[in-house]
Order: sequence, then C-alpha cells, then structure tokens
Amino acid sequence: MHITAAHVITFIERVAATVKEQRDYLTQLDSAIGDSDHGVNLDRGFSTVITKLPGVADKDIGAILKTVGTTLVSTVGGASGPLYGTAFLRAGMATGDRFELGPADLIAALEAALEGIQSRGKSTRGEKTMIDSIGPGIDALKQANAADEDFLSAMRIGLAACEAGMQATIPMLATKGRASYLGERSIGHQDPGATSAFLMAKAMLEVAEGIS
Amino acid sequence: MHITAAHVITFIERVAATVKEQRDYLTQLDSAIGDSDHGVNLDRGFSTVITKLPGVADKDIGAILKTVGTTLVSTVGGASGPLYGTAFLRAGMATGDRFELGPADLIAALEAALEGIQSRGKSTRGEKTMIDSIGPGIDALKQANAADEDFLSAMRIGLAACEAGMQATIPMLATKGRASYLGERSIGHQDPGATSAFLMAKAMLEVAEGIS
Amino acid sequence: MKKLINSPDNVVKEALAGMAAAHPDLLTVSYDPDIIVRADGPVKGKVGIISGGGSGHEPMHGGFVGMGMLDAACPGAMFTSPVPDQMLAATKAVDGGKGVLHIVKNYTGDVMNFEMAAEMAAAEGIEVAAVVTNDDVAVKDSLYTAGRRGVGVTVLLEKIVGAAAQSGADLAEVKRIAEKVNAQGRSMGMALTSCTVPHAGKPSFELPDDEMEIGVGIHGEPGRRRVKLASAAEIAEMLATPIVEDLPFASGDHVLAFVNGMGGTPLIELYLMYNELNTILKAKGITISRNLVGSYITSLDMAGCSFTLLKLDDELTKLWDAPVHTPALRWGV
Amino acid sequence: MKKLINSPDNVVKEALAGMAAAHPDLLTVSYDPDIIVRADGPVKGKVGIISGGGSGHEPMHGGFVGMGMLDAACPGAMFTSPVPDQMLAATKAVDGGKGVLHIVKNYTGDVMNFEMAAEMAAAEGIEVAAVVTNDDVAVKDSLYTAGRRGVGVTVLLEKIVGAAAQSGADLAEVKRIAEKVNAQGRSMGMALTSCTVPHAGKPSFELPDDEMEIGVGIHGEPGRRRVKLASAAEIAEMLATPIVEDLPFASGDHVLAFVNGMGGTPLIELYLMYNELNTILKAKGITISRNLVGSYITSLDMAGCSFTLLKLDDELTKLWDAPVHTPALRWGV
Ligand SMILES: Nc1ncnc2c1ncn2[C@@H]1O[C@H](COP(=O)(O)OP(=O)(O)O)[C@@H](O)[C@H]1O
Ligand SMILES: Nc1ncnc2c1ncn2[C@@H]1O[C@H](COP(=O)(O)OP(=O)(O)O)[C@@H](O)[C@H]1O
Ligand SMILES: [Mg+2]
Ligand SMILES: [Mg+2]
Ligand SMILES: [Mg+2]
Ligand SMILES: [Mg+2]
Repeated sequence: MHITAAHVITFIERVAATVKEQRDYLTQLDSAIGDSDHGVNLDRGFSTVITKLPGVADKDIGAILKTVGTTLVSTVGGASGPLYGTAFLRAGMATGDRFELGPADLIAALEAALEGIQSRGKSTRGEKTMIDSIGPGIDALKQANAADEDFLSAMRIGLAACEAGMQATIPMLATKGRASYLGERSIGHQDPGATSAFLMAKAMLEVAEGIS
Repeated sequence: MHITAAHVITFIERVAATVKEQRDYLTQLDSAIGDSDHGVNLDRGFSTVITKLPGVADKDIGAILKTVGTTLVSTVGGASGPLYGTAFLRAGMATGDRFELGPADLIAALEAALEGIQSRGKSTRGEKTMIDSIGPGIDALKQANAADEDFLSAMRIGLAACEAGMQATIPMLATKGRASYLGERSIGHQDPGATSAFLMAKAMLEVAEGIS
Repeated sequence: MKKLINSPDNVVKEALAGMAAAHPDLLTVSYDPDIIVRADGPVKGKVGIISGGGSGHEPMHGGFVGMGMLDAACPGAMFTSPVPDQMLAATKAVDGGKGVLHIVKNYTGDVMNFEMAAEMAAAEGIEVAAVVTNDDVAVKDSLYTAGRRGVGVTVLLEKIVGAAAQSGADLAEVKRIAEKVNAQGRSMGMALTSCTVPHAGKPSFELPDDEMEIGVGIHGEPGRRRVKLASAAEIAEMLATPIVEDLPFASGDHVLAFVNGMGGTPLIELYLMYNELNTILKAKGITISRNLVGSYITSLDMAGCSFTLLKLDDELTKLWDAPVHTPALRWGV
Repeated sequence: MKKLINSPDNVVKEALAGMAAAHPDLLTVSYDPDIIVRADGPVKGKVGIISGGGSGHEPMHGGFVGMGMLDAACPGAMFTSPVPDQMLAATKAVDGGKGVLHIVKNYTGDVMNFEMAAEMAAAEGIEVAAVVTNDDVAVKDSLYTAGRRGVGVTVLLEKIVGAAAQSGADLAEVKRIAEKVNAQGRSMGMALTSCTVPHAGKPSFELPDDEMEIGVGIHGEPGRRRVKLASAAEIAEMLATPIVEDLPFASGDHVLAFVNGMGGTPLIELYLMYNELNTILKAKGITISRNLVGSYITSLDMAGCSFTLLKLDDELTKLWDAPVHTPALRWGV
C-alpha cells in the first residue's frame, strides 16, 4: 500500500468530519467522568485544521502532520490538545519530508505518536486514557503485519484491537486525567479520549480501504 | 350578647390557631401575586401574641387589643404587620377600659379597626386588599343589626358578606400593595390579605356562637 | 428545596451571626430587634444613614454598612419588611446629633413600617428625614396605585448619600442629594428562573424551560409579562429601552451603568450583559462613565439580571468616587 | 438551558469584551490568543505573575488582574485549559525583565499546556518559574495518579504572591512564597446542583431533589460521593473535618478562612456557612484571623460552596493585607 500526501489530507478531513458528527457523543461521554467538553474541544481544533489544509496541500507528509499538530496545540486546549497535538507533531517528525509512506513508515509514525502522548501525559496503559485504545491497536497492527498478513487486513485487526481497548476502559479505575478525581466512581464509563482515538483509527482504515 | 375579656382572649387564641393551620395556604395565595410570605408573617406575629396573652389575662379589653396590636406591629413586618397592628390598636382604643362589650361596642371597634387600616394603607375599596373583605363584612353586619336581627344571625350575615368580598377580589385588578406591580396579571387570583381577614372574621363568629 | 441552611426559621439570624463574625472591624450585630450597625458609630456630627428591608437581597443592605455608606441596616424576615422596632433602634444607634435619613424602598410594607418608626423617633426627639426609592420602570406609575418599586437605584443611592453624609452634609442637603439620585435613576429586571423562599419550600412561580419573566422585582413576584427565552442581545434591549425612554436618557448624557445579578446568575453572564448594554448605549450617544457589575441587590437564588442607569453630573460622580469601606463595596481605603 | 448568552460559541469572547469595557483603567483584553493584561503593564523590574485556566470560574482569573495581584490571565474555552499560545503571549506581555511566574492549577490539561508554553518562553529567553496548586482534599493524592485538583487556594495564592511581586521580591522568592501558600492551604467543595455547560446544553450530572454531591471540583464533574441532603451544620462538618485533618490544622493555629460560592449560591447562604465554619474552628481552638466570603472561584451556575483554610504566619498575613486593586478584590487603594 502506498499512502500519499493526498491520502493523508483525505484522512485528516475524514477525522474532522467524524469529530464534528460525534461531537455531542464525545462530550456526553466526557460529562459522565469529566467536564463535558471533549467533543467540543476536538471539533474546535479540527475545524481550524481544515482551514489550514489548503496551505499545505502541496507539502510533504511531515509538513502536513506537523501543521495539524501545531494547530491542535494552539486551538484545542484541555488535556487532549497537547496530547493529540504532540501525537501529530511526532508523527510528522517521524515521516519527515517523504511524499509517500509504506506500511513500515505508517507503523513508525504511529509508534512515534504514541510515544509522544505517553511522554507528554506521563501515563501508562491501564490508567483509563486514550492510550488504552491506541496502544493495543498499534500492537495488533504490528503483530499482524509481522505475520505477513495483507496490510489492509492487518489494519482491520489493529482497529478491532483498538475498539476492544476502548471498551476495556469501561471497567477501569482512572488514575490519570480528570476522571481520576472521581476515584471508584470512574468505573463503569467509557473513556472519551479512548473513544476519539478509536474514531480516528476508524477513519484511517476507511481511507486505506479507498486506496487498495 | 355580652362579650367579655375572656371571650376576646379566646378569639385571639382561635385566630392564632387558624393562622397557623392556614399558614401554607395563605403563603401560597401570596406566591401567586405577592412574595410568598403572608401566612408566615401572620403566624410569626400571632405566635408571639400568644406568649403575651397571659400577661394581659386580667386586663381590660382595650389593653388586650392594644397588646395584640403592638405585638403585631413589632413582629409581623411587611404590609400586613402595620395594617393588622393598627387595626387591633385602634379597636383597643375604641373599646378603652371596658371589660364587657355589647353589639354596638363591637361594631364600633370593628369600624375603628377598618378606619385604621384605611388611613395607614391609604387604600379604598376595590383595590384588591384586605379591606375588600373587611368593608363589606362590617357593612352587612351593621345593616343586619340595625334591621333588628338577632346579633348572632347579624354576625352570620356579616361573615357571608365578608366571604363574598374575599371572593370578589379574584377578578379585581390590584392597585395597592405588592400585587399592583403585576398589573393585569393580578387579575384571577384571590387576595391573601382579604383571605386572612375572612379567617379572622370566621374565628370571631365561632367564638360568638360559643357565647349565646 | 436545595439550600445551605439549617431551618427556614433560622436563616436570617444565622446569616447575621456569620456577618458579625466575618466583619467585626466594620459592623456589629444586635438581635431582637435585629440591626447591623457600623462598628465605629455613632459618628458624632454626621447625619446618620439607615436603610432596611426584607432579607434575601444580600449583600443589600447589611453588606453596605461601613464608612462612607450606611450607618445601620435593618434586616427583616425573608422578603418581609422589617418592623418599626428595628428602624427605631437603628435610628437611635446611629444618631450623631445631626439627624438621621431613612432610605426606604417603595413597597407598601416598607413605607408603612418606616413611617411608624419615624413617628416614634420624632416622639423621642430625633430629627428624621426619609427618601423613598421608586426606580422600577416595569411598573406603571400613578397617583392611584402603590407606584413603582424601589430596586437597583437603592444601592447607588446608599453609596452616594453615604458619601455626602461622610463629607459633612447636613440632613437637608443629604435628603436633597438622595432625592436627586432617585429622580435621575431608572431600573428594570428580568428572571430566567424563580427563586425559592425557604419557608415556602418551592419556587414562587413555575416557569417553563423556554420562557422567562420580564419586569420582575426582587421578591420572586411574577414580572409584567412572560415571553419566550431570547438572546442576551434581545434581553438587553428589552431592559434598556424602557429605562432610556422613561427618564428619558439622551445623547450626550453620562451615566453610571449598573448590571446586577439576581443571586443565581454567574458573573460571566453579567459581563456579557454589560457588553450588550454598552453597545446599546453607545449607539444612542450615551456614555457610561462609571459602572458596577455584580450581584448587589438579589432575590435569593433567582437567575436573571437587572439594569440600572443613573444620570451623572459632577456632584454625583464625585460622591460615587469617594472612599467607601463596607463588606460588599470598598474603594479608596 | 437558561442562560444570558447569545450563543455557546461566543460566551467567552463577549464576556471578555464586557470586562474590557467595564475596567479599562485596570486591564486590557487582546484576542486570538485571548489574554487579559494589566493596563499599566509590563511593570519594569517586577516579576510578572500570570495565571489561567478554563472559563466559567469567574471572577477567577480575569477578575484578579490588576495592581498587587495578576499581571495577566489566560482564559481558555469554557472549562477548557487555555492553549500554550495564550500563556506565551501573556508571558511576553508581562515580562518586566525579572522573570515570570506561572500559576497553574493541577489539571492534566492546564499542566501540559503551561509546560509547553514555558518551553516556548524559555526558547525566547524569558525566565519562567511555575507553581502548581493542588489543595483539594477530596481527591486522594498519590505519585501514580494525576494528584489533587487546584481549587480555592489558587485565589489566595494569586493575591499573596501578587503582593510579594509588587513589593519587589525576585522570581525565586516569589516562587518560594507561592509554594508555601500551596503547602499550607487545603480546600473541599460540595454541590447542591449541577452546572450546565453552554455547549452541552443540559446539566453535567443529574442530582435528585434530596441529594447532593460531596467533594466536587469546579468543572461540573461529579464529586467523590453522593449523599442525602443535610443541614448547613452537617455540610460544614463534612467539608471542614477532612480539611483540618489533612494538613493538619491544630489548636493555636491562625488561619485565613475562605467560604466560596460556586456561582449559583446566594450570599446569605455563604454567610450562614461562614457562621458554621467559625463555630467548628472555634471548638478546635483554631482562630480565623482573616476571611473571605463570596463567589470567587465558581463553576458556572452550580449551587454549592467550598471551604478553603490557609495557615497564616506574619509573612502571609502581611502579604494578604497589602493593597490590591482588581475588578474582584480591592482594598488599601
Ligand atoms: N495523562 C494523560 N495521558 C493520556 N491521555 C490522557 C491523560 N489525561 C487525559 N487524557 C485523555 O484526555 C481525555 C480528555 O480530554 P478533554 O476532555 O479534551 O480534556 P480535559 O480533561 O482537560 O477536559 C481523557 O478522556 C483521556 O483519554
Ligand atoms: N395599602 C394597603 N391597604 C390595605 N391592605 C393592603 C395594602 N397593601 C397590602 N395590603 C394587604 O396586605 C396583604 C399582603 O400582606 P403581606 O404578604 O404580609 O405583606 P407584603 O405584601 O409586604 O409581603 C395583601 O394581600 C393585601 O390584602
Ligand atoms: Mg474534558
Ligand atoms: Mg407578602
Ligand atoms: Mg413580604
Ligand atoms: Mg476540559
């Protein structure tokens, strides 16, 4: 599979559309264990990102992703702003000035993104955050890819793991982020950030399906 | 009919009991066109009056009524405090140092009370206030008494007119008191003060019925 | 009913105890009759300024006791005019030999109780004058009715008249200034929700989710009309226009603009409303040269706001700017 | 949803415009990035003090910009940490050559955004220090969690540290005092009702008529536990005891007691709660030598309150008493 800069832009557009569509759902998840703003935050950020895309349409993938990252940092705020912002920035640094990515490049970019989130958020898996869907998703994708699966089916396996990870946040006790203030009462609710991360992964698969 | 000081005390006790019993009803009437406190105000006042009665048990009727009046002035507040307070004060001044009242004395005391309310409140009939039940009640009582009716039946006729006057406040447009701020919206509600005045008149009849 | 109280019967006294404990440097509280008196009063040779009214409008009036504003406040029961004993006790407590001004809001109960107190004070040889505020343009005025309610102007009047008394003005002069403030000020209020009086235990009126009351007072009484919820800009227009047309305020006027919260309104909404009012007045050529934004004359937990405009001249501006030191208003000291 | 707003998208900017219009003598507002800066800043030779956080907590932080308190505030979207661009712009705007202190409340978002801003400011050669407040005893503290929230102590810290900077203390000294205030202060809050975030359009949580939340923060998040409604005295006990036991505060201590309203709480209830707190502390031999009663760190229209106790010594008392001139806190000037 060859992922071009145009595909990356399509992916970003699809994320922006999904976030807008799921804005109230994400916000509602956040009202149970947070402060009722996750969907609103991301929608504000990706709406601005959309206005920046024309300016990088002819740029390399690294430049596109870094623009997305800095825009998110500058517009989202809250916890998810620096986290997703850092994720896209690191992914952009990993891809550098390339105009096309292969499977290994994509995996490397995703790993860089995850590492960025973890170092910025000082979090590990099992704390009921976005990395609980992202982490298992990347693991599964890598494993399936290493097992020589067709890359698209590897991505499908990754997405399934990502979704399972998202659902696994429900019984977790939060120890990071705003939900941690609730203590035991954080149990029984799906983490909003893990959910938005899954929605982004889903958008990625949908774009990939359009490529092959 | 001979009304003794003891009867007057019984009357005051009965008013206090009625006001306590009807406290929430009066307050509820006041919430529609006023500020939700008429029953609470009167109950606070008459509860204090009750504690003062032992001190005047052996005093003349004027002293008893004046004590009720000053106690109401000092404890009720709002519009009804000075109005009912003045009413009892004036009634007490009218009865003076007597220990027994006949029908004419009672009528004179009631007229003095009404006059006191009107001069303190600068109100006339038809403005949707307590005098819209008190005024017609006294008129009917006087008329029936002059027509040589038995005084107890004259009192019954007076109470019926008082009740009719109370009900007649429903369609009135308020021009005095707090209900006047509502303009047209004051129409359709029974005046709380006209209602408490009717309840006092009813208590008076009940005591009178016990005398004959 | 959800309130931070122990029992409806004790709210007023316990809150007074809290004020006394929080501000011993500014005021002292006496009970039965309940009055809040300036700690360093009576001030010899100064006209005493007292006000009072039902409780539930905090910080008014107790929060305005202190240097440069009130010498005493008489807190009645919840939403109920205080009784004459309170005004009489307050009048005696603040009499510094130059007479006492009673600041009365135009409600039948307040007016009658203050009148009785003034008669008693006169009988004891204290010179008393009174001013009755009646600035609420939501109420139609007429010789044959109870007239307009006293609302937001009362706060501004207490500050300005307090400054005049502090600066040594005599009773006649203090009364003149009080009447001028009342004559030059107008207000109007609205409610998004009803308030709940502790004794009543439920909201004073039911208001559907999509409606609001325009032209309310400060006692949970319904307003002049009930209309559909509207935007901040529209609400500002509904309040500002009747005020401006009533005095009338005209292009070139300088005003003090007071955006007041009803007790349950967050400050962010009041600043947003101030922005709307500022825009409206600018368009009319009226300059806001002083302002006050906050919850100063409230109606328990009611959500909503009121606007008050006071036409300023040099005299009133100077008195407004003069130092004041009370629990709720403080500057210059 | 009943609010005095035009549209959820514009609440923050329009309220900022209102603040700018109301307080031109104290502050100026710039947009995109949104910051509120002291009108006479940057003050040469003074450490700059900035703070920031989500909007919806007014008057915090914008209402604390002015002489003797904050040099700038960064208002984020509703309940959302501001973005690094705001803190960077504010840092540059207040830099008087002696460095800048960032006052950060301990929320993951606030901490990360301020960290990124500090990195950027350092890259531009401005010396930045930060203090993170984490005074909420309702949250269990641990090395392995996000830790405690920053709540009421933030207000007191901004006043005290602002005074230290105003008096000429250098960045290290200002930071030392900031950390001391945070170390000596503890808070706990409760809610009678949820707040409603404008974008969400409905209450953040449903609370039955006979229940309340104990241990809430300031973002409409549910508290630590839901219990039956209780009396003011019982609620005061539920808030005061964990605070006193946590530091712990001991007999003989002098404290600043801060009774804070959540935005929809009438002042009369806050004074009543102050009375309860005063009674509890007296019984424990703890003396309230300074106090603050009012709605200063709020959660939109939430009804409820929080207690904050700060252990005082001569240094902190003197800094608390020092003159301050901001929209929301003013004395000595
Ligand atoms: N330390 C952290 N590491 C990773 N993810 C985190 C961390 N803290 C919070 N998150 C994620 O951020 C999400 C909340 O984002 P958002 O609501 O936008 O920010 P805020 O909590 O500041 O309101 C949470 O659901 C969680 O997935
Ligand atoms: N000017 C007046 N003359 C006669 N009665 C009046 C006048 N003003 C008010 N009232 C009576 O007082 C009643 C209200 O009493 P209350 O609720 O105790 O006082 P407030 O209106 O001050 O709250 C009204 O229902 C009315 O009957
Ligand atoms: Mg959130
Ligand atoms: Mg009433
Ligand atoms: Mg009343
Ligand atoms: Mg947030």
